[in-house]
Amino acid sequence: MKKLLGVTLGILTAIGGFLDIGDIVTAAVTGARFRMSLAWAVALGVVGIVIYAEMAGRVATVSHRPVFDLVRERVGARLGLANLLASYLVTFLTLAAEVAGVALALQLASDVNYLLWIPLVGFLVWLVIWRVKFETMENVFGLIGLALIVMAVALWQLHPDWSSLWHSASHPEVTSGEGTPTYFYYAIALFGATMTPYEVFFFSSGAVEERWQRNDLMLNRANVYLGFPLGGLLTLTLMALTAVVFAPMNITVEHLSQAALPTSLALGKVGLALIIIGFFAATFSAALETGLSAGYTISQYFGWQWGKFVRPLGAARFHAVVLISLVGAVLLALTAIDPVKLTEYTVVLAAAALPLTYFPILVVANDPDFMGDKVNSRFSNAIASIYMVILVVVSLATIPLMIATKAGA
Amino acid sequence: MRLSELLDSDVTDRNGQRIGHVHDVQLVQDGPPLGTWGAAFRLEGLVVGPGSIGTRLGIARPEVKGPWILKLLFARRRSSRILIPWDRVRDIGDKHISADCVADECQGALERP
Amino acid sequence: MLTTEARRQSEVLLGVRSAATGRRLLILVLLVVSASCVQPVGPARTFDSYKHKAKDTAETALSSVETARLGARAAKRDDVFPSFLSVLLGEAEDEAMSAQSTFDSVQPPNKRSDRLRDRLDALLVRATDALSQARIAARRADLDEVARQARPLARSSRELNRFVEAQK
Amino acid sequence: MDPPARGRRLYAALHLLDRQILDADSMMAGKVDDLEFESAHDGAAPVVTDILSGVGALGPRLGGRLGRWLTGIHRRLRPEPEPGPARISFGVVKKLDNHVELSLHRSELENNQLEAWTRDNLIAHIPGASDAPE
Repeated sequence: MKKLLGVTLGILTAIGGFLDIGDIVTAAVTGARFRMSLAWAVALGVVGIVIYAEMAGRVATVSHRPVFDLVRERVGARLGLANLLASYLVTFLTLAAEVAGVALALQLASDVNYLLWIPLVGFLVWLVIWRVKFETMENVFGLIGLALIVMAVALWQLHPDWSSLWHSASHPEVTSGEGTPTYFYYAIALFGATMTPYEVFFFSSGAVEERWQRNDLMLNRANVYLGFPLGGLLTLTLMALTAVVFAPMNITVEHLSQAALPTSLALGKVGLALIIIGFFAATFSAALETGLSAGYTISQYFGWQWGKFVRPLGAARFHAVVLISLVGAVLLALTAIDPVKLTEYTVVLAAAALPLTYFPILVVANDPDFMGDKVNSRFSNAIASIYMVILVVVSLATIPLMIATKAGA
Repeated sequence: MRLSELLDSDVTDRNGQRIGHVHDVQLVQDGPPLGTWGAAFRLEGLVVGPGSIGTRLGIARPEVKGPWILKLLFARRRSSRILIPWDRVRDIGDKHISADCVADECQGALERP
Repeated sequence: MLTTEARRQSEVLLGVRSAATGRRLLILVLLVVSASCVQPVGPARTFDSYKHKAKDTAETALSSVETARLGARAAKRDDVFPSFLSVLLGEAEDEAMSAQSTFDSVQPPNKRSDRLRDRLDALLVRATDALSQARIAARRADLDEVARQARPLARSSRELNRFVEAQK
Repeated sequence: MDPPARGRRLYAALHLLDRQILDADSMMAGKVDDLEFESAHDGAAPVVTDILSGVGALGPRLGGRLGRWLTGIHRRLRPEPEPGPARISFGVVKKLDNHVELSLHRSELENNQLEAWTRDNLIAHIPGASDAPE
């Protein structure tokens, strides 16, 4: 059982990292619009995050240094600061969107306007970060997040034409009536959502929080190889659900409620209850991850004591950053800025900043001063290098595509 | 004198020819004793060259084996780096250092870490 | 600390310049984002462009109506909670109404456009009315009444579908 | 890296600058934001005497508006009108590894002001601040 619980860091990271509010919506939107023809973008992202999260986890385990510590040391104080500002901005915007996302999930369950839920959600997120032990936090939310597996049952219950779904996924083409730039804009959105930087900030800091040692390297692998593909599969399942239910009726998905509807149609009230619980757990996990990551990045850049493994009094500046970020996020969410749109843009912006995060990880994972004999194998270097090229291309293409397609309109 | 004042400084040789700028500073632990630490780090020389990000990132060191693409992009200029022994440094100004030697003789026979 | 040349190289590589330039970049990015958030409805100068807007509006309304029909189907089978249905239908209604008001604010360029506008407006009024009825019933937790809206919604769906086809 | 040994060589920027500092209890205590060199007498080669740590050392290094802002924070935290950056004597360094480990507790360090200020003025007022998470 203990071994089983050991992989909850990966599950929590993956559930909260893949299926945050933006990704739930992006997957639902693209499924309805492009059926499965963008599944490759998710698969591409999953392989990338597996490679780099494994690396970041290994570096954190062997050298006890999380990602942003390395960023500062390797790219220097100035460029590191530019990176910090960009990463923090993206993390903060995501946090605001996730807080709104939790509120939206609560709205689905209560029919009480989500704006009224936002302050409570902000407080709960802070309370968990302030009071709950890291291990408890990840076990509870990682496991509740598994409620989302109900989507797979729902898909099976709907008796879809599997061969047609598979054909759409394996023979990607730009759906008729959609422009090629729009298609690639959504490809980047899915890819960016899968490789969101806060996942590695959180995962590598989590490895330090849990005091992983060299003999936990297997645990690192198990977490990465189980957690992230699971997140990817759930994303694809949601995409398939909306492809089966909405695409034939030409319904465009704009809201979280629509993302829950196919499961409700397939499995009734139980299914609906489970998927709302799943959405709640996923967005809440993402809020925890981004809230903590806001504190992690800034503290790790400046060398302040961070983490939940010490009493809050011992990590005062870290907790102050988390608290201030949460207050700011709640205020931003309360402006009634569309949380779905906010995350979509944030995900795409994050895609533009991806090389900044992943490049230092690749460099340090090759440095024997830190890694000893645990440096990258030639195989992982080969794949990681290919991804570095992809990341640079994506980051260069993002902003022009965003302008050209009016953000996927 | 602070490390940050040395780093990035332009370096010229005895004839006023520009050699490059300071990438790093080489230290050797053979100074007077300091507290419980032991022998202090003495400034042995300036690592000067036309510039390569590979040096700062640590990719250029031979013990770092990969990835191949980064070594190819950033590590090829390591050979052009010069180590100027501290006793050949004549003058330190604002982001400018002049050395009392020409490039070829500046290259001290100093050991590298 | 990077040497100047090294910094230039790393800037090219990482696509970011010093902190100050980074800030300028950030402002640019925010401007781009805010620009792409606002999707102003351009004026329609010709019948064709007006027709295009009419078709887009009908498609949006149709999407809302179809969503609501799925909701009504779920209500009939008692597969949903009223609270969820109320949110789903409320959002579908909002979507359709905002498409309607956006379309209504476009100046029709000629007489022929006026006729198109009148035709679509009639359809939109019926569609939003059915959506409102369904949402009101859901908010009263009257699932049977929501299920009864399936018929007017189906009619709206047929009408809007025909309209969209005719504009192709 | 090996334990301290006479004659050991390293690169200041690559091996020391921007590294994490840990105190005697392995608590994080800032970064090596700069190093201070001093010559024992005229003409002697300078030796590293202090680690400079904290925003007072980082600000001038970064330059620009942001750098000045950071230096400003530092100035507000210190009583003296023109405070220098916080110093940590190299003599209290215990070990150079992936981190720079000290033999002092961080409360004894000059660069702890911002942490102490945040703790006393904000975090300590929130209930549960001194409890370990459950």
